Amino acid sequence: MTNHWVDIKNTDLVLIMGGNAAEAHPCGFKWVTEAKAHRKARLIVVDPRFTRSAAVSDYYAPIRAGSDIAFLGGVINYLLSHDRIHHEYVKNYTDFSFLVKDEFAFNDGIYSGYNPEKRSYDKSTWGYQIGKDGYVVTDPTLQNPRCVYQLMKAHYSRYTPDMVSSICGTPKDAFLKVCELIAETSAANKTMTILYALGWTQHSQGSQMIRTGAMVQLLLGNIGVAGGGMNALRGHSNIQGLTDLGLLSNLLPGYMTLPGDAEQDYKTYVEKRASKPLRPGQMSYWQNYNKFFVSNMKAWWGDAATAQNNWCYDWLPKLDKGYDLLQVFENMNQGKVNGYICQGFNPLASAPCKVKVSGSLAKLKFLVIVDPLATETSEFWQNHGEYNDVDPAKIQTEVFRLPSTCFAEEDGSLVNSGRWLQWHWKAAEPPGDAKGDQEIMAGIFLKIRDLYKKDGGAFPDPILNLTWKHKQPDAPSPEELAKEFSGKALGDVTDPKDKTQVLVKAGDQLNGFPELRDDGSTSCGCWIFAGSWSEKGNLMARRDNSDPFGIGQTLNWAYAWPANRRVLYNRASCDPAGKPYDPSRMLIAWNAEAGKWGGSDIPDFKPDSPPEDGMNPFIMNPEGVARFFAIDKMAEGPFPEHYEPMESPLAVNPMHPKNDKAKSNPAARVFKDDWSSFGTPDRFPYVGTTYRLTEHFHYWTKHVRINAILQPEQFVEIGEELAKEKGIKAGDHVRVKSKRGFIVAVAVVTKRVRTLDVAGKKVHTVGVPIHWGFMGVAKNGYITNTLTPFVGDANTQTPEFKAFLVNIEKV
Amino acid sequence: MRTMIQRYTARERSNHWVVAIAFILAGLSGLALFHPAFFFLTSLFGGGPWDRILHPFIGVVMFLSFIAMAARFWRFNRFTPADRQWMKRIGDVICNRDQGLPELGKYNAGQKYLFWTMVMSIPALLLSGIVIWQPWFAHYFPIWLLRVAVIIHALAAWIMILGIIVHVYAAIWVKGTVRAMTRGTVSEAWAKHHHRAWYREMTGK
Amino acid sequence: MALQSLDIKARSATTTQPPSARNPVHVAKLIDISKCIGCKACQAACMEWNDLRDEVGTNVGIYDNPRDLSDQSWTVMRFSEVEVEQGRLEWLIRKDGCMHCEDPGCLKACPSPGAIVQYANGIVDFHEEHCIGCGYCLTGCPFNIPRISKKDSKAYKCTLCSDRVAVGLEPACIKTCPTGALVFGSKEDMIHHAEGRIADLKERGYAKAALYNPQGVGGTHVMYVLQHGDQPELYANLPKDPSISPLVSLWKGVTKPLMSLGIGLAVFAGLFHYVTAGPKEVEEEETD
Amino acid sequence: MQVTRRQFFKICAAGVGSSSLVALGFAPGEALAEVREFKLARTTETRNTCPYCSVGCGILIYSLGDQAKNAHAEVMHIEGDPDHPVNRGTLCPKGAGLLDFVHSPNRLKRPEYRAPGSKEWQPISWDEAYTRIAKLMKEDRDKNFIAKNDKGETVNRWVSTGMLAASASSNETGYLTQKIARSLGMLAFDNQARV
Repeated sequence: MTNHWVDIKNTDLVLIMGGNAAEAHPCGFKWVTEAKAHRKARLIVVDPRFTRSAAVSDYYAPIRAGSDIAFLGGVINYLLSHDRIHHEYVKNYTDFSFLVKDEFAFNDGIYSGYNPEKRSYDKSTWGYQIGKDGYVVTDPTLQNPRCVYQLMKAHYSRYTPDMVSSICGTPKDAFLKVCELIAETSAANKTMTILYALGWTQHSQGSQMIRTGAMVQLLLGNIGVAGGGMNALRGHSNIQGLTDLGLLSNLLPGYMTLPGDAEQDYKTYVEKRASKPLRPGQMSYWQNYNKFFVSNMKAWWGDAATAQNNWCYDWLPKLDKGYDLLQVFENMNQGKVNGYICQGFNPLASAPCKVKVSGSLAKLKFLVIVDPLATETSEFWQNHGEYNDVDPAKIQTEVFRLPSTCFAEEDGSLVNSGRWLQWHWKAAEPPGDAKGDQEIMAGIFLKIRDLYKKDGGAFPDPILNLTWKHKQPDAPSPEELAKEFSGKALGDVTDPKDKTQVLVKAGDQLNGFPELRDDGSTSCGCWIFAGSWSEKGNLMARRDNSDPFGIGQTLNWAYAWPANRRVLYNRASCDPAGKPYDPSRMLIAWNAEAGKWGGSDIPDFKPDSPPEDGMNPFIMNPEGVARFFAIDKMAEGPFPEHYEPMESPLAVNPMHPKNDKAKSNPAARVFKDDWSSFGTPDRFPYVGTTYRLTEHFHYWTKHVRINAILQPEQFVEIGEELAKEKGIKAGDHVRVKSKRGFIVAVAVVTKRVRTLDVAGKKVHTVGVPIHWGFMGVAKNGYITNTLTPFVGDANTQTPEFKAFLVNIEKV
Repeated sequence: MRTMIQRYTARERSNHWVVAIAFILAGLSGLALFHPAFFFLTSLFGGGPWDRILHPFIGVVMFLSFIAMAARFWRFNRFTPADRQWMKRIGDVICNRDQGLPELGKYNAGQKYLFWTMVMSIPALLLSGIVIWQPWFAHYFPIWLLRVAVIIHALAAWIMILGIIVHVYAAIWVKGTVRAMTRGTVSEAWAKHHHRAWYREMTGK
Repeated sequence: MALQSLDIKARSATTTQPPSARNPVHVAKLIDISKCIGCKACQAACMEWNDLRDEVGTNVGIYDNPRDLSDQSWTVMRFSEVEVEQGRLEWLIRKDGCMHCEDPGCLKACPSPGAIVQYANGIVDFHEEHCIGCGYCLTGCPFNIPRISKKDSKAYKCTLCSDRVAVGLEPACIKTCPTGALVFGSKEDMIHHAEGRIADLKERGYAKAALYNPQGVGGTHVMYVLQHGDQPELYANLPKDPSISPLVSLWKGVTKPLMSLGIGLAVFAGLFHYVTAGPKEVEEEETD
Repeated sequence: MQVTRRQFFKICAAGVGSSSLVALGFAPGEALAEVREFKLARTTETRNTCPYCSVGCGILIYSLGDQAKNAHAEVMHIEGDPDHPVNRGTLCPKGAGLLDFVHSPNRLKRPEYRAPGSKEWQPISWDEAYTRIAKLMKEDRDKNFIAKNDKGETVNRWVSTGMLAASASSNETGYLTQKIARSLGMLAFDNQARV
């Protein structure tokens, strides 16, 4: 979230699209009802299903799963063609006036530089025109046809209301009504918040859906303001934190990235990431990359990390390609993976195409499960009848199942969707012989380290030198680890302006990332978490909920990264002169007397940079402004374009009926053998979409009696029209099939799932809630990912769970 | 020695007393739930829940034994023209002015009324009782029917209790009657006085 | 913690009413259906707090689970898909459970002294230790709420968390409700809160939004804000004008004392007849 | 009744009861009606965070006993933390049912091992498990570690063993896991955010 949960109460309009906040995040959704009750805010829900969010909405518009870019592209077109945008904001705080390279082109759905064999782009033409001064060339009059504004206007002019209605199946009047409501928030003192979740992420073009949403928000001037923002409602309690800590194939902590094979030189590695400003007077905060990186290496390898060995740069693994979940299961399926550790992760249920995942796991030599619960993955080798029909005798995988603790039995911090690091305390001992995750990780690591110490082996240096200064080496304490990632001074940290001023004494905890140094005098395991445990103590454990400004900022509750800032880009809530666009919801303002920014939030800005200096709000970008034109940051193009899901009920992409290359995402990675696993509408005519229900959490609460009582048995939802066609009545058992397998479930026949008119044909949707499996106290059921395709978003490789093709029949 | 006439066989008397005892138990346990003033009666049955548990079973016993009894006495309880005449003089009967009453068979009209009252109310009690019988049957019926049933049950019970009070009092009032149900016999004089037709039938006199 | 007679307004099968000397705040729960997302958190919290666990049931083609109220489920959500306006679907979700009537039919029908109690604060509570399991409360309730347990044959229903309220806490369902669809406080405050909600709903186009506080049972301590106040039956057949069934009123009203009196009179009539008219005796020597 | 009153006094002593109820506690004889004992009176309250979604609701865990040495702190009730700015005491159906997660019959209680081709679990000690896992991992790493790629560039990666990290484990666990995984040169490494 750019903003945070409580801040939702400050909004005038809530758009829930690509998510279902009421069901998946009910306690956060509370702030939507607060905004409605106390600000007369309106709630719009755009979703293939009439969800529980829709049940309390002011306006609901149906949409075909997977067509969100078309819808939002239509909104952009509406805003631009009706001139309902926040002019001052877009002119000053975005790349509206930036000129784009002349070579950049877009032809019938494909951008310049496409390589159809590799299914990827050469992005060299996707960039700005750079002037002789090294800065981007701009046209403040916005008349130049190569300026971002003109290019964007032309690009989205194709998304007419009729086109949107035809692609999305949304009735045209409903679409226009949504546009009108959204357009009202282009006023400087009106704001909209967008709440989305996996309903956008889990598409082959999910990242671009989110981007389109962000573009709408930028046009309206709704980013960086109270009650605005692009708010990703993360699914699990700490995937925000684990992502912040870089637990993804290509990441280091704090969104630093691992080097690629080609980046053999440490200096080039850093320089590429420490971008210089692209416009005069801009901050480009990533210029400090090296400070973050060196401090990180010092945290990991301590004294072994020196300037001489480039701070152990070569000890880090380099990427020849991404090793995301799908790639790893592909490799596993090819017999290239021997061992796998699942720590609180249940891939048999959570990964797409169960038959492939199950077969892949069976090719492993060993599998280690660390979990508080008996997951499906831990028993992938066991025959569970129709739900997991395998022959254990044929599966040669050694499996270890190690019991770990749950929340109630441990201390530690979690990062919520609003980026708050919140500490929690242990209430009870774990059951039986279960142990904490830290103890388990230490147990395995220390054995490996001992083996390397004793016997040597492949490149033991990073293992033997890993910092391990724990009072109980076999059970590192959460406090020690938290202090380590928050960071401390290894030598005295001095004020760069006055070297005699010691800011932090050697050995003390740091106050924040401005104190990080690239000379090895600081150590910090995750720069964005820096300062969360300072000499003031554990700030994540703070519990002062006072809210002096009344807009829900509670700066003394827990600790928000970065720098305890609650609303990102908050400088954009003020006009260029530093005055808040809406004083009643002031986040920060320029205080000329004091010569600094201040207010209800920590400024996301250079705190003493006066407005006259012209520094712009988006300080992490070298441009200083927000980008409509994504340059080379996205896999499939600088402007989001509608592509059909990999499995589409349509024969062509209505935007590009003549270009088959542009039917589905041209940059989406598909493994060779998986092309044949995609179904076609002649055999699988209905759109399948998977989702959560409010009564359950993922694949966990089927182990929880109370939740099993609330929603006991697997079901699928279909509309009345399809039910009639197929002779299915509510309560019947039905078989839902995709090209990859089938599930059997109870049918819920409902008015809430509509039949849509899409490109001249009727499209039915089959809704498939995910929560069941063959382990648990709820009624056993099929793993729904039996149905889903093995393909992900072109940028994130997040699987396409939200739009695929199925058939349905009465059992 | 007075001459005695057999009025009830041992079986008939047993049958009657089974009904009577069941009635008393069902009545007491039922009254206990009928009005708070009688709730103390639940103590006789081991407390409220036991009262609730036992009452319907006692009721069933009463019903079954009554059915047997009713079958035995059915034919004696048909109304005759004499009954009408007798009823016309009910005032005299109550005031013990028995001279000139018509000759009656085994039962007089009052007894017959009682019989038919019982024949109506006991099945009504059973049927309405089944409808409200927790926890066995009540959940099969809609609540509106439960509401009808409780009121029918209460009314039927009330009518029956009143009838039985009259019945018991009449037995005490009319001397020589109790013996019929304890020993099975009545004196000839009693029979001749109260049920002359029956007397003739029994004795051939 | 015992709540003595001074805190009790009415008690089942008790002809002499408690003094009700104390006048605590009248409490009420307000269920704002326009804010309810049907998440069933209230059901979960109710089960958890009251240590109840119903059976893991089955899906019969609808969202309602558990299917109905039971001795283990004191509150359930009832889902209704309706189109009041043509083409405008509404998913009305009503939390069902005891309404805590000001004039509680269950209490009226109950034959066991103290099995049902109405506290002075308005909560109607079942005391299973006094419950005899007769099920009369079912007949008294105009909302079809009490359920007899198959396990111990006693009646159960929502207590409005009387144990929490007694120590000054809100009921478990109220505390947990994520969207604030459930609120709790003095009845006066709840009516005021409802007025605000109704004004908001009217502004959003629900012209008939209204408070459901049915006077047929003297008002309730659990009230609803309904978007369609004129059609409560849209909400899974919420009764439009509920009252205690006249049959029950008759049965537990005049009938009880009159009938008891009748029985007493019958006995006395016999006694007086005996002492005035005397027994009917026959002369043994009477012959033809 | 006696016990009841005694417990009642305890509650009052704990400052939970109100003074008007104290007076009631002295009332003699038969209580006309009793509500259920307030079950949290002397339990231990611990502040925690809901482990499910990312709202990060504050929760209060109530466990049996006063943390005396001989008392086993069994979790007996969980409800929302009213001080928490986001949830303000509320919990969704998942959060409200957390008690049954802690006490789920499917909680794992001891390390288990499944041999190749076997149809069943067998118990294994922690030390045996660590030893065996470490041996398997080292064997695979030593065999398949890629120090240099085909072009002779230093890459130091190990991609034949992978790991999926949790989604509800703490930052401290995540940080430790990240550190260990990268020290081994692991790249086939993701967390729940990927899906």
